[in-house]
Amino acid sequence: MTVCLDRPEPFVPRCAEATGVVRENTAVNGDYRLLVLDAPAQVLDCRPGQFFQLLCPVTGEDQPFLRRPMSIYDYDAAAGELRFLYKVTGAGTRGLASLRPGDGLNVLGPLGQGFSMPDDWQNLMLVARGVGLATLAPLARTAHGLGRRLTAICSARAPELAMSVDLFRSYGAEVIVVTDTDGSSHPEAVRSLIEARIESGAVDAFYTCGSYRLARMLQDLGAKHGIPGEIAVEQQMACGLGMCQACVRPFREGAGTVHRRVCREGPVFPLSELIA
Amino acid sequence: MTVCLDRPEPFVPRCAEATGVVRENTAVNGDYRLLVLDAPAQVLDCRPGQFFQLLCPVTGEDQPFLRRPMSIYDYDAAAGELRFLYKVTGAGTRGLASLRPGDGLNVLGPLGQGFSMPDDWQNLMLVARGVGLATLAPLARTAHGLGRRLTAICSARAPELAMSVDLFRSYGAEVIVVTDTDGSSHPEAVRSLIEARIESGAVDAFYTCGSYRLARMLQDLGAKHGIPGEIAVEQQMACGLGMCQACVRPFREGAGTVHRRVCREGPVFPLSELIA
Amino acid sequence: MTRLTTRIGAMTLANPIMPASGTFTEDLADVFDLGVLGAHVLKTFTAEPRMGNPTPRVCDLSAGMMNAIGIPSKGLDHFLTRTLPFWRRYDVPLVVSISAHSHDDFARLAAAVSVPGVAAIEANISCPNIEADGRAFAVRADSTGQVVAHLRRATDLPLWVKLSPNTGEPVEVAQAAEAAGADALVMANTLLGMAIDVETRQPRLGNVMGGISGPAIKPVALRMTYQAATNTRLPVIGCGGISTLNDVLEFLIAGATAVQVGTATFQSPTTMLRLLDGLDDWLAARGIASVADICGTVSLPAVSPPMPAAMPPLAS
Amino acid sequence: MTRLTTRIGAMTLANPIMPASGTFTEDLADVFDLGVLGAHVLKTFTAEPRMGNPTPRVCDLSAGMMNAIGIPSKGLDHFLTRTLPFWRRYDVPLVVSISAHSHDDFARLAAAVSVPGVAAIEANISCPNIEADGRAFAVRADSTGQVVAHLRRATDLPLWVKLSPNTGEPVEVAQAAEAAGADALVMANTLLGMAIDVETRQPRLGNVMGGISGPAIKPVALRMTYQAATNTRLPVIGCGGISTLNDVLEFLIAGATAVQVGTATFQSPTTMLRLLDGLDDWLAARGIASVADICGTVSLPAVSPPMPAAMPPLAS
Ligand SMILES: Cc1cc2nc3c(=O)[nH]c(=O)nc-3n(C[C@H](O)[C@H](O)[C@H](O)COP(=O)(O)OP(=O)(O)OC[C@H]3O[C@@H](n4cnc5c(N)ncnc54)[C@H](O)[C@@H]3O)c2cc1C
Ligand SMILES: Cc1cc2nc3c(=O)[nH]c(=O)nc-3n(C[C@H](O)[C@H](O)[C@H](O)COP(=O)(O)OP(=O)(O)OC[C@H]3O[C@@H](n4cnc5c(N)ncnc54)[C@H](O)[C@@H]3O)c2cc1C
Ligand SMILES: Cc1cc2nc3c(=O)[nH]c(=O)nc-3n(C[C@H](O)[C@H](O)[C@H](O)COP(=O)(O)O)c2cc1C
Ligand SMILES: Cc1cc2nc3c(=O)[nH]c(=O)nc-3n(C[C@H](O)[C@H](O)[C@H](O)COP(=O)(O)O)c2cc1C
Ligand code: FES
Ligand code: FES
Repeated sequence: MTVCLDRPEPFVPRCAEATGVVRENTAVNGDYRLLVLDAPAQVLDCRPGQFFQLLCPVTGEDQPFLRRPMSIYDYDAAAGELRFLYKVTGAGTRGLASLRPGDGLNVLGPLGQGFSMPDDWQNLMLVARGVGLATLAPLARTAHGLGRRLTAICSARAPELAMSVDLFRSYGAEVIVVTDTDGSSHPEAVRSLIEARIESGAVDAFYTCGSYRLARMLQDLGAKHGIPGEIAVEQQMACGLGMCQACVRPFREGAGTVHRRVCREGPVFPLSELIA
Repeated sequence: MTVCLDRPEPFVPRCAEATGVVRENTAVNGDYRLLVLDAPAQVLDCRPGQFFQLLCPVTGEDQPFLRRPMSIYDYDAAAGELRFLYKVTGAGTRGLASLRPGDGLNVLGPLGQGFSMPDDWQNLMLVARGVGLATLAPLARTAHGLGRRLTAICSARAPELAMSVDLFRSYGAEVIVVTDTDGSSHPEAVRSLIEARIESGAVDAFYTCGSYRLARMLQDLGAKHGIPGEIAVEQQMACGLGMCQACVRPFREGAGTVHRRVCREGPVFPLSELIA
Repeated sequence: MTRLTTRIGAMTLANPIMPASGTFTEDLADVFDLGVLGAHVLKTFTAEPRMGNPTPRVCDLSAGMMNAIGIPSKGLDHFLTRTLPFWRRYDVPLVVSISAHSHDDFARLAAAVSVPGVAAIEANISCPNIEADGRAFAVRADSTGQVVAHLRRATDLPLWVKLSPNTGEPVEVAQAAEAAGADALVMANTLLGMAIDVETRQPRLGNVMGGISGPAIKPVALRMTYQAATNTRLPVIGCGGISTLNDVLEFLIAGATAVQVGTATFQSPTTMLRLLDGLDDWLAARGIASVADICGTVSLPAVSPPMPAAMPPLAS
Repeated sequence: MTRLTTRIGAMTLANPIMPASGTFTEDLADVFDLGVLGAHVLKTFTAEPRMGNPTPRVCDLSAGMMNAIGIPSKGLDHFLTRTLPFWRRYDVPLVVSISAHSHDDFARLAAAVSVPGVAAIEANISCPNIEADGRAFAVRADSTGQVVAHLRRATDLPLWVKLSPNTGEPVEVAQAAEAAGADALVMANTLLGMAIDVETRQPRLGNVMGGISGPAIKPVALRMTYQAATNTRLPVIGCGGISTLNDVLEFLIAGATAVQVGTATFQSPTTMLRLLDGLDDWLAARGIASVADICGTVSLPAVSPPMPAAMPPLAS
């Protein structure tokens, strides 16, 4: 898979480094925060599933050096707005959490390959866990715009941590919340849920993000029922542009195994090719 | 000169690391800024001529690593206040300039040996240039409190850059401003000024800071007329406490030459011993 | 000829700013027109395909990063049939970085890439990840001399030799490369380091150890640049932690005739553009006609404050 | 015996936190009671008085500093008659750092300081400033073995050998020190660097080159600590860029049984106090009975994500 060796001339940049201005940066629930930026048009030609590399601010405590990859939670070229949903886990996200309205944030993007949506994928099953919900949110919006039917399974540790349920509903999705607290999030439980829908003919494709256990279950279901799907994956990154080879993961290709760069060939890949 | 090998027990700290809170940080004139801190009592037992090591803030542009030495411009234990007068020249002072009221600043001090003022030094001649005025300001206050007679020669590039003239006057000093613009700041010109006063018997001691050319001239006058004096000197520092030997300068001692640490044996030294 | 034109031996570059091997691919064309660069230096490759190291392959450090990518390579065929044709579209000297585990393999690969379209070969004899415990040819003068001699016999192209900071004898190594026929020295590759995740108690890199790059290693690379420039007659290309115009100037003043930019491109992919503009403006503002006028102009200090002549006991 | 007690060979220390040579004097008693430290490690001194290097002797770097102090020394007499009596007042093991230019001088000085009140000798065979171009005994295994053998014959005190990061063969050097009779290794001294003031075009240090210390070198020192701990049976004392509790833990997990703190004390003179408290709290919170229980517990990763077994050409 050689993405870019043949590039059209003359030169047209496909992504850009720009300064966004923080409009809002608020806690969504215990674990997650929402960052809303005013962003220039040059970085707003996005596709669902793409991501940005954020130059997280240096604070007294933390000096994140590399950029941090962050899925696009929402983008709106008309409003000049870009949104990220993030979980505060380390130096980079602690830095992000320190941003206040009016502060600048250097963003690089949009990066990577987003989700595809062929015409014959009409009934879509979205399965997301944790911050994976952020990645699938813009996909749901696009699908809704294209008139697709959506079912969204949102998996979380506890009901109060299931995010974006209302957002998915606003895109016409049937939303099913499964949680660790009542055991409904176990892959086998989710499998039963989905198999019921497959039997009623309501699943043309899977989209998933956020749990490799769920992904393996979906691979299995997909193989059994001939249902295609896509997954957005994560990997430690340095450049985000395809130059450093930090972010490779192994994938099945034909009879063999190949490394692909999550930042360049991904972060979205055919579900069936994932090795996880 | 072994300052500290014999230390009284039990342990009493002689300086401390503390957080000051910025009360004011404003431009005094084109070159200089005044920083006023609320500071805790443990760092306010100061002597004129001592200094602090400031942990200058890291900004987007600058990451000063080592602390920066800064003379005490004023201290007031009763008011819980500490003042510095600084010139924005590099990474550290640019960082200082970015401080806003309410920000914290980590200070370490008071450090070093201040000026002495024997009883028989009644008529004092202060000669300062540039930021050296900052160093001599608290000395003038103390001298005034002790009822000494003060003459202050303030040397600057141009009249509008001569700082603290009013401050020195408020301590009862006769202030003479000499400048490069009218040539009056040339060491030979200043020498004539001072010699006139020596002849009228009005100089028991010199205090100087900020110009080695002026200092050499004062050494010369001192030797000729048997007038003692002290000088506050500068040197690149790392620890500020006497541990690293970064800040040594050569001094005359008897027939020989010795290295002394500016941070520990200084920054104030007998004028006659300076090699500059 | 502009102010920015610089020479590396017999080669003339439009400017002294180029990417460092392993931090640059055609993908950067997503961000700016790669035609503006002084040279294109490609990722090191080996004759045989290789997978590279296990992940995680990178981690953050104070003022830098660490990598143990491990030189994944698609091999010689892919290079000749796919990579090389792509780069021909640019009117920029193409510098091909190669590596191998033996003198003969190294020489064979050098010969195989000595084809039209390749302007120079950069021999990566310093990568700390390939050999056990970070050892590489570039650690010792003798092993450096041997491999460079083999490479020299195998190609007529300008031969740049990229050295390692993981050596106790940088001057001897540089001189050995010169004696064996190198045309230029690249100073330098990454510095071997390690980091541990305290929570998991695992090394932060899948390969346990890795190469440090970024501002943290700049003083080391600058020191080696100075050592090579003053102890050999070869042109030196500075590399290590360069991210600002001031950094570029430091390396030029220390004796480099060009510089490579690696990690800084990860922090800001337009870094090299900014350095180009900045350098041009800086020279113009000072009326300096050519980059060459500042190369190697470091002025050694007179012993600045008067130092006592004898050695009496010091005051404490 | 507390949680913090640690052993370095036959020596028992109340805790694993001690200052690094050259960054610590009695002057620190201005700030806190030096009696709380695990050991007192003094500035390197030489038998004969020395002036040290011209100023400037220090400069700022990204995430660190550089020094070329040059080992000013008041000589052996001053040490025995003035310095030593001062330190006797503390009930803390005193570690005396010595340096010299030849095997015999080194051995003579080791014998001369083997007196009551001295708990161990730290041989600074790695200082990059004394020898020309930064070369020192510690650069090579053979020269390390020779000097350590001489020192070993000269003293019965515990002999700590402080190694240099400026070598391409750290494992061989460590093993040579072990074979020649060292009791512990200190990993490591400063890394040789250079910086230039672009405006004046002068080196930022009077000595042109100097030793880098601080967070920038932490991954190098950690790597060397790990290399020494896994390739010798000697206790290892970690040193280089340690400023936070996390740093201390990284070195302990990598295999150190104690650590030295240098540059961090310049940024905050109470750093060692904070590290002591922090380490004690950390162990207590996890119910860990002794520092020894975390030393050398680094867990090497299983190849984390499944890696393809063969080596097919990579996808691009
Ligand atoms: C394509 C992509 C999209 C992502 N989208 C989101 C998102 O929308 N919201 C969100 O909260 N997180 C997202 N992540 C993960 C996010 O990049 C990391 O959680 C975040 O960087 C944590 O960094 P930190 O600096 O706070 O933690 P640290 O522990 O300081 O991170 C240290 C290093 O590990 C890397 N890292 C840590 N966790 C991950 C991870 N899961 N995946 C990849 N690298 C990681 C960081 O980039 C950094 O280099 C995404 C990751 C990728 C690859
Ligand atoms: C005892 C003492 C008292 C001082 N008092 C004052 C004061 O009251 N007001 C003021 O403006 N400046 C004072 N200085 C000088 C002040 O420390 C430096 O001007 C200031 O550190 C410049 O630092 P920078 O980070 O802005 O510049 P940079 O160029 O970034 O400084 C780089 C390094 O050089 C050192 N340095 C630069 N200039 C000097 C200098 N003249 N003397 C010693 N080290 C220097 C800095 O400490 C730093 O380590 C004093 C210096 C000393 C030694
Ligand atoms: C991710 C990464 C991969 C690298 N790969 C190579 C390589 O393949 N060959 C090589 O000679 N150097 C490689 N290097 C080293 C760089 O070319 C450069 O020498 C080093 O990073 C120092 O420069 P910098 O601080 O500007 O990055 C790599 C560096 C990084 C960060
Ligand atoms: C100013 C200064 C002086 C030093 N002097 C010595 C010395 O005399 N002997 C020695 O073995 N190491 C000396 N060192 C090195 C330190 O002991 C230590 O090995 C090094 O600084 C790394 O640790 P750090 O990053 O915690 O400072 C000195 C370091 C500094 C910064
Ligand atoms: S992060 Fe550099 S190639 Fe993907
Ligand atoms: S600054 Fe360290 S001894 Fe003076």
